[in-house]
Amino acid sequence: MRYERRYEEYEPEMKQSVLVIGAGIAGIQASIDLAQMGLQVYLVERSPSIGGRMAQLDKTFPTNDCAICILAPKMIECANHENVHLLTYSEVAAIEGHAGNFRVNVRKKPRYVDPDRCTGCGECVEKCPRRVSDEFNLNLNRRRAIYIPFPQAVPRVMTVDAEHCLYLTDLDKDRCRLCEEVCQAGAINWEQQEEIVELDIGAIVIATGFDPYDASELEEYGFGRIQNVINGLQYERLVSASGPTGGELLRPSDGAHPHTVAFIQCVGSRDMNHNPYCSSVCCMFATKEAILANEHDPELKPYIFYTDLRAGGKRFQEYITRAEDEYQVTYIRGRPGNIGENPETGNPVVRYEDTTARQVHEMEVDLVVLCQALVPRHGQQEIAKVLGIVLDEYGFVHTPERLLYPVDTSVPGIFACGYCQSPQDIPDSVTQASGTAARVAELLCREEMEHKL
Amino acid sequence: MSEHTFQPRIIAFCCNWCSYAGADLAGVSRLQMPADFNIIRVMCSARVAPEWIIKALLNGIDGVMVLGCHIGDCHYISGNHRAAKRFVLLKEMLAFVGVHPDRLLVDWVSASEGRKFQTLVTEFSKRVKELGPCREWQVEIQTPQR
Amino acid sequence: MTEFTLQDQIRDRAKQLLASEQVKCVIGYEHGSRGQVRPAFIHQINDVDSLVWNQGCTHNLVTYLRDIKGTFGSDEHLQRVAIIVKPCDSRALNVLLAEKQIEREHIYVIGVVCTGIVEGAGYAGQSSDKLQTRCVRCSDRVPVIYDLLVGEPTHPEITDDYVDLTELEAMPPAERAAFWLKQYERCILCYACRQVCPGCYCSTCMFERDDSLWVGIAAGVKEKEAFHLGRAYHLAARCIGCDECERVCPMELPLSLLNHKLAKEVQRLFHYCAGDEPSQSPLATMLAEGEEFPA
Amino acid sequence: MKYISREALQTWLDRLANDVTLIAPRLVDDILLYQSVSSAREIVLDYTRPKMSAKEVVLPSSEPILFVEKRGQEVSLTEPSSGAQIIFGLRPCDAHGIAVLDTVFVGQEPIDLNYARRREAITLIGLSCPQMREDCFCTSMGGMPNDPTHFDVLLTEVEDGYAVNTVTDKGRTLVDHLNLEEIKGEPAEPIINETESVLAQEHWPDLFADHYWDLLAERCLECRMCAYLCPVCRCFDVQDQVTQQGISYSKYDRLRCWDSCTGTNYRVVAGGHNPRATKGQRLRNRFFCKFHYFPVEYDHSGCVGCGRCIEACPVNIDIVEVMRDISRAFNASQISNASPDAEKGVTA
Amino acid sequence: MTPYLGRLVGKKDLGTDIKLLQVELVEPNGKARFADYRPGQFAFVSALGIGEAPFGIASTPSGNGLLEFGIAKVGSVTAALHSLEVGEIVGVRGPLGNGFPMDEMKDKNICVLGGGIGGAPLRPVIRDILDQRSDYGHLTILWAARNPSLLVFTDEYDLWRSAPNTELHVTVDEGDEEWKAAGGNEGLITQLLETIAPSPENAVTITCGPPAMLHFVTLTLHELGFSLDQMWTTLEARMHCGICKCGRCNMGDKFVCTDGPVFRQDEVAGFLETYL
Amino acid sequence: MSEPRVGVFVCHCGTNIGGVVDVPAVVEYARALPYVAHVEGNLYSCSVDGLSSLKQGIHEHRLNRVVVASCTPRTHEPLFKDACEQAGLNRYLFEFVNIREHCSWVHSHEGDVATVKAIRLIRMGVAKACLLEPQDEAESGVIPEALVIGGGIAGMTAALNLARQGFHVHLVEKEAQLGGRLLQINRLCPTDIEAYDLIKPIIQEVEDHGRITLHVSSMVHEVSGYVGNFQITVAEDGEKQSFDVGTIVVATGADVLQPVGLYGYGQFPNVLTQLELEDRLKAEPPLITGAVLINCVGSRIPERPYCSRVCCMTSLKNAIQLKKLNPDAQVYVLHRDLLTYGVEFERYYRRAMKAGVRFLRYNLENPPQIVGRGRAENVVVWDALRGRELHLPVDLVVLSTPLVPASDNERISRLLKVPLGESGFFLEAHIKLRPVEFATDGIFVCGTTRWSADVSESISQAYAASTKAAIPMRMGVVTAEAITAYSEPSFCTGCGTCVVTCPFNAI
Repeated sequence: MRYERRYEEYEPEMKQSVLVIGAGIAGIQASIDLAQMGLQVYLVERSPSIGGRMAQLDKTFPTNDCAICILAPKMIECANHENVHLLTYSEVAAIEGHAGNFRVNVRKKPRYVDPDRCTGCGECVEKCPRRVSDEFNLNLNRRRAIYIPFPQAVPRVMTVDAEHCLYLTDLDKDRCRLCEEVCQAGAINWEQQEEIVELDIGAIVIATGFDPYDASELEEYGFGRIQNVINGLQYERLVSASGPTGGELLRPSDGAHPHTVAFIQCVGSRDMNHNPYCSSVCCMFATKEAILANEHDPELKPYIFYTDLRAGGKRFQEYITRAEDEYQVTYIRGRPGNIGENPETGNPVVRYEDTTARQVHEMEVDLVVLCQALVPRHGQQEIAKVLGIVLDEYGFVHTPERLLYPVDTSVPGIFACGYCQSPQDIPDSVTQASGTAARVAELLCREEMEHKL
Repeated sequence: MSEHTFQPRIIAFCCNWCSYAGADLAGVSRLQMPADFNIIRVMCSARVAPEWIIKALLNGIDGVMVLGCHIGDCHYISGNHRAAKRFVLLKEMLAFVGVHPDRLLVDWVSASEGRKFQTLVTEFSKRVKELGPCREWQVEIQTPQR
Repeated sequence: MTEFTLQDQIRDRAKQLLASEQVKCVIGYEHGSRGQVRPAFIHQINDVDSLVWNQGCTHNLVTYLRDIKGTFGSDEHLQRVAIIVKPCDSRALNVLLAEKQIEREHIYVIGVVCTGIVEGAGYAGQSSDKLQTRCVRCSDRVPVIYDLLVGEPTHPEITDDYVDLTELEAMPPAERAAFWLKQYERCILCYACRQVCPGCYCSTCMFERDDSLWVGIAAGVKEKEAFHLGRAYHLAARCIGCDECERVCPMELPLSLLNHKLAKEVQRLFHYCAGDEPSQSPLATMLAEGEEFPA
Repeated sequence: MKYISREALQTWLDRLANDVTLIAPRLVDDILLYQSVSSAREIVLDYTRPKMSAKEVVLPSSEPILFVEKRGQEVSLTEPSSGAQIIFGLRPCDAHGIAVLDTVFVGQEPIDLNYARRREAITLIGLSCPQMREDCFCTSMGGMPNDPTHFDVLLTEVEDGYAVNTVTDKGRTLVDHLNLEEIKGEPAEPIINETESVLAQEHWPDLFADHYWDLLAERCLECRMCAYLCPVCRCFDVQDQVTQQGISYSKYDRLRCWDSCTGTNYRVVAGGHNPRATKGQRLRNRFFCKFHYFPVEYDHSGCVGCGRCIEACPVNIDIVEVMRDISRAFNASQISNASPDAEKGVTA
Repeated sequence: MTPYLGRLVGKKDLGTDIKLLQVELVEPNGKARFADYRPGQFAFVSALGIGEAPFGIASTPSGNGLLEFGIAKVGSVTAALHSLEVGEIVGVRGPLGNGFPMDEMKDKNICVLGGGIGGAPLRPVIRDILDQRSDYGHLTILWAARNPSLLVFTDEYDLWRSAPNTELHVTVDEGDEEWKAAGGNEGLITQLLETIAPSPENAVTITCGPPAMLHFVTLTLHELGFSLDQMWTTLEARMHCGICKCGRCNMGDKFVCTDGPVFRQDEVAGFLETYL
Repeated sequence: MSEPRVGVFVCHCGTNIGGVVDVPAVVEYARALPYVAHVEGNLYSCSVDGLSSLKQGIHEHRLNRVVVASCTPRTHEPLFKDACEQAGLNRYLFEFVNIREHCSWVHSHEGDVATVKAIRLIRMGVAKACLLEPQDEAESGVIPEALVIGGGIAGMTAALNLARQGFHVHLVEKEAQLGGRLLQINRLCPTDIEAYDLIKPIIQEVEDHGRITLHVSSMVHEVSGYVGNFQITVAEDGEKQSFDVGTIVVATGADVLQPVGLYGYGQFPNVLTQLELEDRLKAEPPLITGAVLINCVGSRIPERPYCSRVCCMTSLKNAIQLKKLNPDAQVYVLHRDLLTYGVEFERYYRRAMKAGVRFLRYNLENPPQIVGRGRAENVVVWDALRGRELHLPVDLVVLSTPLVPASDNERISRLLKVPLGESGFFLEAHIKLRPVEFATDGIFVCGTTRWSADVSESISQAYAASTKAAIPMRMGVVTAEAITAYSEPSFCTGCGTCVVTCPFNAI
């Protein structure tokens, strides 16, 4: 309604193309839907591969579906769709214009690998002498300076990490170039330069997702100080079959199998000192992670420290019941005051008040998983500035008429979906992503259909 | 064939959606395993007809693996349910006619379980090796007639 | 005495049905040559008195419905067939109903309470007083489906102990394999077991397709075994245990052993007994909510 | 006539088993079959009739008739060879059956070389039946329980041994060096059943369109075992089977295997048309073949009266009963041509 | 039962899914055996490794020395034969069957009725007659098919038409645009037959086609006054030996392979309707 | 199909395959396989060079089947299939053999063994390729009209969006009035605007929209057909009307549990449900001094285990409303876990606390008691934090009850042949990634009929469903994958097992 009027002010010729920023599950879903609607989609992703956070997850609640198994086909479908143009390892540099007619500059960072030649065979990776910590695995292990972020990455093209490459950083300018030597496809190209791609765009969808809140901000929990205190995403990688331990649950200090694991909720969320909002997904992912812990070792006892148990989604409460009944998950209401470390064993010691029993306890466990708050992606401010959209006080994309237009940002023609606009889980993100496609179609396609009919 | 040189012939039916991807992951992860199995990709574990297994085991194949998605994950919603039921019964029947039930393995491998795939193949191969040849006939290689 | 009355009831109803043109044919039993009983197809009232019922009525007449499938008239004037079924045969009707091979309204079912069929029935000079194995362990003396029930229902307390299987089950696998191979070697691939089976109604048996992918023309023991195992499996959770396949086998293969074994396992795994209800086989359905992967 | 003692017979059979493929009645899982034996001990002498006829020996249920080898574009064809075989303990009806098959395969030009080759190497040593089984009717088909006609050698049980009737030269070469004694008394005459009357073959065409066949066929299961057990039924199917195939080298076998006219698809032509579409037409062919077509074509009945099909038919289709029905009906001229679905061709 | 080897030397389309295969025998034995064969005789052709099937010989010994077969693709063997390439080896077994009694037909008026692929075994009859044109009376050829693409030997029409004392009539059950535009006959062969109405006087007919066609042609001829002993037909049946051994091809007491495939109608009339 | 002429292309994949498998030996072996007409090895079959030599091979050797032995079909199959198609070969005549993931990589220390295995795999691939047949992907048209069942906020949103996109929409509502549940609601959190103000213009637009055909007081009576071409019959007061649509959106909403027998409901006149309270708030706002709002009434209990997501917020919203009417009133919210997820709701929660609403946690073992004579006078509740029992004087008790599946769900489920989940709500195709789709193509779901959702979430879902519904209509055709099963008439016995077995109702 509101747009009905407003759009008519713009020129009638609507560009039949959409820029999607961020290729996580929301961006991918939005791209697929838009592409299937017949629009040209430019999917910009900052990292070398599409997939986003979901690719890092082991399983998904409440069905324990393997995350990559259900995501990978979507990634391939998205990448293979003739209307989708992937711009990975790229960032939005500048935007001008208005709904129906934006002009967008996308900066393509050099990979130093010719994507048409690279077959993704990975021989260069084996030869690369430079090891750097692996952000895909939350720095739990090390990758090489030429790499693909994860086995199912799309596109399956190597990227030279310019910050660490011995050759590019001049650390070993004379000798290295081993990747170039072994590459029989001749795909390594040191001459590659940053490139600006100019696009004419009708509408923009932003789906940049989240980052984990830096739990070391909460000094009392010892993250970064106590080895066996890790965050939720690290835990996902630890239990994942394709993670650094091959799916074996081993704690960082000594590689031992933990027998008790404490999951702590609301770490930095619902906390006026950090993030006052609720991250929406932690209750459930902690439950899932606790279940996985027990699945890995039926003797393992998981504990979940929570404030309010928020299981409002379909089949969520049942999932929690199953966790308690079948996977020995113990839920303790209370927010631990602090976490210490047993210097001999390296075990974290959780101090908490059991609010239902009104007693202070100490619990020594083998591993603590902090279910940290989730915050908008770093760089969100910059993107907002480029796009001219308003963010709320926490940095989420503001949706001014949230009730009726849940995916419309403050700028007409720019839409937002997924975690970047409000905390939500995968189904909600996917729903919003598809929803943005409907809104985009309303903007860009109506004329065309009217002619057709 | 003497005990020492016996190389079992194993067929592994892998469903397109999960277990084939799991086998791929095993490959990507360079997980080593015995080579005496051949993978046949099928769309679903339920696509594997019991007759195929019977025919295979009677025609010189020493072990058959049927790998599908975990229950609940089936791309076709309920295909693996049927496979689960079907093959447990087939095993009983084969056992009854003297084909050791261990020669048929039905299990679920998700796309992230490369290591599980490796373990299954390795152990199955070992087990079939222990069991020896399934049927002693001379194996003919037949090309299907068109 | 009982038999006499049962036979009379059958004849009476057959007459009524034919007289009222409710059915065009009554499939029952008659005396054949050499003291045998054999299937009879009664089209005319005059012939009704040749119908018999006795302990030699071993044939499962449900098989014949396969031949007349598709010959029924349109719904305006239903051309029906009456069929005489024993309790075991009646279960085959349920299987065929579930698999849409027949429609209930096309078949008038005369169910007979059965006290068991004697061994050697169906063959000349072989009749004995001993009941057939299937009858000894039969607890369903009343047909599960009928329009007319002939005889007094009895429900003897018998549980199938599968005693015929124990010996084989106890054998070491190699010996068991040898046992079966020896049996299959003898098979002449006449396919009588298939032809007599009410559950084997495929218009083209997959084992006899022209592409010879399943059973080649070279009748080796492999082919024979593949056929028999395949057939047995096709009948898993469908075989109602009439044992006709074994009766008709000219080479006396113990075919019903395999069927019986499968029935036992289906019972154990799925708590299902073929033919009890006109229901889908558990092999065609999903696991129920909470049902574990059977093992 | 000569005579062989039981002991001498055992020794002789042991030697035959050693020298050639000796096929004789033996028990396989309690079922009596003509199968190859390795010693005389395995042979059952006291029996009435094996389950299967000896047809399998002269016309195996499935046999290669041609081997094809292809190297590049060079093709070579080889015919199979066949070794010497002796069938011992053959009953006269089975020998009669082989004789009928001989008429079909080698008695009429062009001869079937494959059959001829195999048959050439087979010697038949018979054993008379002391009496006919209830379902036997060989006498109605021109045979006798002690008919030596179709054998090379026929043995007939006498006290302490067997009377040896050497019929052919082939038999003579086999028996000659045995040093047999002259027989003391003549063997007893066998006990025979009443002879059935068989409707003369020329009357059969009148019954071709009769409804009788459809009624008879109602209970037929089309199981085909009657044909497979029959010593005379010889219909076969031929197919090629690939045993090895490549661009440079391929091997194929051409196989033939038994078939039966009672099977549904027996007559289906490549286009899918089935000229013998009903069960009644197929079953009718079986009886017409035996009692009309065979006599017309080969001067022989297509039935030798062994009774196997009577014994085995699971639904009591009794060939003797059929013969009686047919004769009775013909003689009483009661068989009507009223059947509407069996209309005759253009002459009608 | 062992075929002679032959090389496929020619392959051309006769119609939709109908091909003419030309085979040159490579072995002297085979050549000798096929030195003289009669119209109406048939032979088994093997696609090695797939199987063999019987086909009426569509050539005459007087021709180019090649054996020719008109083969419609209906099953696995015919499909395999269709897919063979020139130069490949096939097996040929024959000549088999009785063939048409050409001598008996001398001086008579002859009406040849062919339907679709059924025209193939009739071609040698026509050729033989045309070769010795003066030995025979008037020749009427009725050529038919379900549709124009199934008419065989269309390239020989001119030859037939131009022969003395010979007429050719063609019809199809259903014509396509082109056919209609050219004014081609439409309708069943029986209708054509009724129109042409050949006289039964001193005449014989030769028919080959599918069972239904045979049946109705026979009825129509009967109505035109032909008696059964004036009608000749060549029949098709499933057979595997061609030498009266396999027992499959009987029609009553006759065997199609050795007593036939050519029959005078009165010999088989009782069995004809369904080929029993 | 003519005799197979198979081309085999064996990839070295650099040294990935070539370093382990003896590719030249494999190539030699493949030459001897039946029907193989051409074999070559490529350094990278998937590279531009490799693909062009594949296409060239097809032309030069008249290949009618192609086998590529390289890596996994999961990523590269489309690439090679496209190449085949570009060379004029039907894409279904292509067969992939995986000799990298399934061979060289997993047997990398045993080159000989891996070579033998590669040979085996290729032999299998060639044998299969010979049996391949060209396939056509069947297409059928899509009627550019949609059916939306349900005229609540979700249904109206979907209908409007589709109409604005240019599609014709049939909107079926069983009541006489559009608006659904929102008609009963007073205000909406978090902005506290009046619900009617929100929906009034929407109803207006729906009623006025030229591309929306309204069927009020109507029920969908019959549905047949499949995606792109559904035949619909709608009954209005017994009068039937039929039309065809391409896609269907189900937005039939949910019911609210009536808490009969719980907490004195039905016994005391001053024990109300939230809906009843909203009604009062709209008509004659009650002036109260003490109110207790109890959450999780009838939910998260064994017989109804789920949390209904929206009731906590309703409770908070109405507590604030009551507090607004009388800032001195004692307003308590008794809850078990407060579901104020996300940014806005958590903020709203803090606002309620600021407004003076008191929150007290109770547990299921020790639920609040309502005492009084004739009317509820006191609520007795155990305060775990203080460790004592509280007696709260009340003149109003409000019960927050969950949404329950609409009574119509089963009928619609049968009508559309789409499944219901165990709790009675509709079951989506995939709970994570296909939340608004059914497994049956062309039918979609949104709003509370799928699961409890607030207004904003329902609208999101409605937009999502309308996207999904628009896609086939926009494409104009639906293409069935050629791997679709078909029945071979000559073998089919009509037993119907396939019909029962197919979870997609495709047969």
